[in-house]
Amino acid sequence: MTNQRLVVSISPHIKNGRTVRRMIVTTIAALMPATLWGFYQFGLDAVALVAVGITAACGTEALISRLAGKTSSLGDGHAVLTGLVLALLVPAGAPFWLVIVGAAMAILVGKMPFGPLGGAPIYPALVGLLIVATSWPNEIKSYVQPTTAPIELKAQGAADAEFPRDAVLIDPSDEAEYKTADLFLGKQVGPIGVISPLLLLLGGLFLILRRVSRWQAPFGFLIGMGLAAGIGHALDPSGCASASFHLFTGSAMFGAFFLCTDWSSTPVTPWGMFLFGLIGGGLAVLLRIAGLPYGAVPWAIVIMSLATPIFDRITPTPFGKVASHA
Amino acid sequence: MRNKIWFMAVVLGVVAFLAGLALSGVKGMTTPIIEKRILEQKIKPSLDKFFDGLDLENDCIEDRQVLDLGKDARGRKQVTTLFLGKKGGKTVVAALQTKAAGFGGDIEVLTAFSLDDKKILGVKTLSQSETMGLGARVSNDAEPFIQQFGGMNYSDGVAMRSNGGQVDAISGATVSSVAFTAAVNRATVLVEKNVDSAAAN
Amino acid sequence: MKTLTQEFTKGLWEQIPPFRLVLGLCPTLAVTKSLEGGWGMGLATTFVLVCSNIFISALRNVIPPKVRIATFIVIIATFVVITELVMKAYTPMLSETLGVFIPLIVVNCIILGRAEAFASKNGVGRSLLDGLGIGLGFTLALAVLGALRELLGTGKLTMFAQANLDLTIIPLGEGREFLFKFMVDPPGAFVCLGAMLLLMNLISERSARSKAA
Amino acid sequence: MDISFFSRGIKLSRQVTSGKIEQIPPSERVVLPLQQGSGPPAELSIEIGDAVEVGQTLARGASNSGADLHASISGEVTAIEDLHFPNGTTVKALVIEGDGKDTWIEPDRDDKPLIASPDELLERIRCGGVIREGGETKSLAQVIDEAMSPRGHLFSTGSTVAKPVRHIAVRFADQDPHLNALAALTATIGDETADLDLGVKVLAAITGAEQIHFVLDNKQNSPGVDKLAEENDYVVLRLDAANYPDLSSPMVARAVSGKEPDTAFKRVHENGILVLDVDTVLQTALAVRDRRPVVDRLITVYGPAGAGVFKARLGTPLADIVSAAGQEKNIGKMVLGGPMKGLAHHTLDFPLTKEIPAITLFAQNQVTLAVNDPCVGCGLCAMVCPIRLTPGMLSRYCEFSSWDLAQEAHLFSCIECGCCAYVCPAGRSMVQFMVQGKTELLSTRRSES
Repeated sequence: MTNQRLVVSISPHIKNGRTVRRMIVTTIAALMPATLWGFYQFGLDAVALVAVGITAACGTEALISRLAGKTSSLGDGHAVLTGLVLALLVPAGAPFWLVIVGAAMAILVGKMPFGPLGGAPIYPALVGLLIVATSWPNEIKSYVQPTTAPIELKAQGAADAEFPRDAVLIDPSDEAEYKTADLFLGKQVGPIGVISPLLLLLGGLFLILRRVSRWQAPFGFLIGMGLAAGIGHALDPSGCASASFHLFTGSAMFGAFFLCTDWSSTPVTPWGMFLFGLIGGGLAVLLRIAGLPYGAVPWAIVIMSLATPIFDRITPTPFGKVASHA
Repeated sequence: MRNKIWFMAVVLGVVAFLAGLALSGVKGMTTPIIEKRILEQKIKPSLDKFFDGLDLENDCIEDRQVLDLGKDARGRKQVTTLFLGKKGGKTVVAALQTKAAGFGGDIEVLTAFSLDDKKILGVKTLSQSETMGLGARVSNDAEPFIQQFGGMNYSDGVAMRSNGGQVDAISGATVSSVAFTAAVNRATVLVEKNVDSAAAN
Repeated sequence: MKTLTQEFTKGLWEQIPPFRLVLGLCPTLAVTKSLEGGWGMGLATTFVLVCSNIFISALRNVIPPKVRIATFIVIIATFVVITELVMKAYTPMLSETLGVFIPLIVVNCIILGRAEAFASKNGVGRSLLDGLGIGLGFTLALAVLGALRELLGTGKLTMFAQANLDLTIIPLGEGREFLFKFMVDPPGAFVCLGAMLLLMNLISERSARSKAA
Repeated sequence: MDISFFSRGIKLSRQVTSGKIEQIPPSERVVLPLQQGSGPPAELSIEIGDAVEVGQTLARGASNSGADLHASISGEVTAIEDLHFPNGTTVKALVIEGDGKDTWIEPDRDDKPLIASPDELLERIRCGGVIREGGETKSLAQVIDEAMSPRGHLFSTGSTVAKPVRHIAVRFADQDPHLNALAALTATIGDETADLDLGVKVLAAITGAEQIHFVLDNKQNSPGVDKLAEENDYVVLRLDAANYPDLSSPMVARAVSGKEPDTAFKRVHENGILVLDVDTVLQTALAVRDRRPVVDRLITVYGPAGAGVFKARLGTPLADIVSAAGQEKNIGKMVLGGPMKGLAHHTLDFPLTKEIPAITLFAQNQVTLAVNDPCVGCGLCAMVCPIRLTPGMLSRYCEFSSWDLAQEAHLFSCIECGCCAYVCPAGRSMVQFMVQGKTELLSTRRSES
């Protein structure tokens, strides 16, 4: 027994069993309620789009891994998540090719050039989304009437000027026609996966409770949006919708809980995360008021992502150091 | 010798002199060609469009007049070209090039006027260097912003709606819109001031 | 000492400016929205490069070292302005496509780089070949990049708009236009340039490996 | 959940102690390395072939504060051999072949140690071979010396003015909640608090500390210790050992002084706060009163078959201890120390030294190898780091040799507790990167100066 060679490895010798794959699977699970709600509201078209998005993302990743001669990283599920998030941010009436190009671009331009998981400076799905949204501004607005939305969707195309923003009907004049409760419960028009603030909030809280994401960025984002919209509404009620309207429409909740909490493209320090969210939320409201062609929240988060290295410098004062020294 | 100051000055001076010589030669050769091209390829199609169906008696490109606008803030001479269209011996339409500083540089506009009813017939962006997708939309003739000038009464000049006028800006490109409108407004002023005297000639 | 042929051919592959020297990126990114823009810019640059190389190498023994950069810039700027005027007069559409990037050739680091690194140290013949090779390499690279972006972005290839030589490569039927705007947008330029660099590196890696084997 | 929203560090499952300490009989052959903790090795004071008794001094501590080394069994010194330590160094070690008699040298007992001068007491601690346990292993005399006269460090810019030792904190539970040697020892103390009382008073006399703190786990039931504290006006602190690393020296120091000590270069004890294990305090009492040197060690054996606490002579082969604990079957990996901070060693053929607080065993199917995937940037490490660093960033700086950036990001404050690596989903060997970075920086700085 004395000659037996034992395994030597480094401390700590126990781990909590958390793996990248498991965390991604948890994220996908947290997205499921909102996804299913989207399926219920938009029917088989939505199911097909999501399936196409996931397939395209996985296919592209497999292809590139193969061409680059690397072992495939499909197993960690990140390609599935990317395809899913991309499809959820696209309206149900969008053509298949749009989602395919978006998913392929997300992997091709947003993820793979930056090496292994964790290198991407911008959330890959957002890269794909914004590429297709700027390339085909009309197709990306192919909104579909959901099953349970209380009022009818205006004729598509004709109402293009009414659809200029992140959410359909962010135009403050339309606010009166909706009840805030309806918006919160998911009876609204929008991309497949983002129309139910309630389910997204629950999914996001689940992720936070599972310690997959931190609370600072999402709540910072919501606070930032609420503050910016509240101030804007108080100053000019006809130019800016109320805070609750901004928070419960479009991809606000989705952005807060699933985009602001991405790993590589967002800060990791507590104050860094909070400020990232706070400023990002304010920026999103500004972009909505300014009438960005599509996707105020995604754009705001992309812009903030580029500043992530700066936010990462806001580190807490280490143990036992004098604050001014840090 | 090569390190003497006077030698450096001489070499640099000679090179610069030769360069200037070459440039003035080329400039003299190309200027008429360039002017002709701009008239034929940029102004003529626009004027043809604006004055379409008016059966003008004269060729307004041939009968163009150069207006001296005095000197600008930096003392440079400013000129513009006035195109007049006649019918029955009377000047009925005019067109004028003007420019104003936009977001990325000067925006150069051609504005056509109907003198009888004091209406703008149309505007055309001749050159601009505004932001792609925002201010650069002024060079798109189908843009609502450009379209709205057609038929506008110019007797009181034109101004942005925010300044109490009648022009709606391009959303997201206020600076470009203001500059464009300013250029058009300048044209209206110049036309008011110069056209009668020109017609008398 | 390289042979004269090598002075010419090095610019076409082993020192092809944007991909190998990674110089002149500003025009590379800005004007390669179309094939026409690519080759137009490339040829304009080539003209300036060849002319300035000839003059600088001819004057290399006269120009005092302390004012050489100033002299180079005067010579280069002269040719740039000549190019600009001539293009405005004879190829107006191309000149409009390229816009401000023609005068910006003055500050293209390829030109000053070749003047400083090559023309001011070599004879007229060699400098001419060097300028021609590098310039044509630049043209080639820009044309390839422009063709790639235009094809992916719009499905067309504008050979020479003034002579109506456009080709529609990806037809989608009447009234429908292929447009992938991202590719002709500035970010698309970065992605395509990155893809080209990747391709170049892959090819030279392969060839180096096969040479070694 | 092992990560809390409200506190840093991680939650580990706590081992329930039986409160029993099993004595392992002296073995026939012991190996005693001359190196004990950091610092130069001790200087040999006997010759090969000499007969020795238990407690006889074999080597004198190097410099004037290193601990002495004593024979742990009686017999004959037969050889000096090379011993390979798990950290990669090779050290000379004495081999004693036992005669089975276990005869002790006659101690020079002093029943009134407290009247001796502090210098004399410190010398007795040094001669007794007492080692400060818990944390970086060092001679206790040296630790006290450093605490009372802090020295500037290669990288330090702060002042090195001597801070008097104000607090002594005695830890009654292990830092790593998997281990339970100290808890078991505390349970056996019961009402026999005379040694503890003496040890504390000796240390207070040497250092002039103003306040003594007893730091216990909040699940520990120790009426004797409580009573002693009450009689002497000591402060009793109860912390949650399950919240790792709340019982580590910096955290204890914060708890007792209300101020965070500077952890850079591991010099918590130079902040005027001395954190010591109860075991060390008891050894101090024996060393100054009975003049009984340290010849054995309390050790937790933690493995697939459960946990147990043993007392064994120094130099006993670990294989003997493992079989005494009934854990000799199906061993895939052995760690010297607790699972969070211990060093793995490739063979059981290694003697028990003063540096080994525990043996952690893993069955073959429990052995997992480091994955060391690239950082995904999830930020969990920054969430758990008790020192409030961003270990993900630091480990990347170290991985890509950006030493200066690492130093700017307070690399030297890292206490190597392993929380970051414990939660890392990419399986990165965070602590390794930190240690490598520190080594690299120190060696370049040394070669420069």
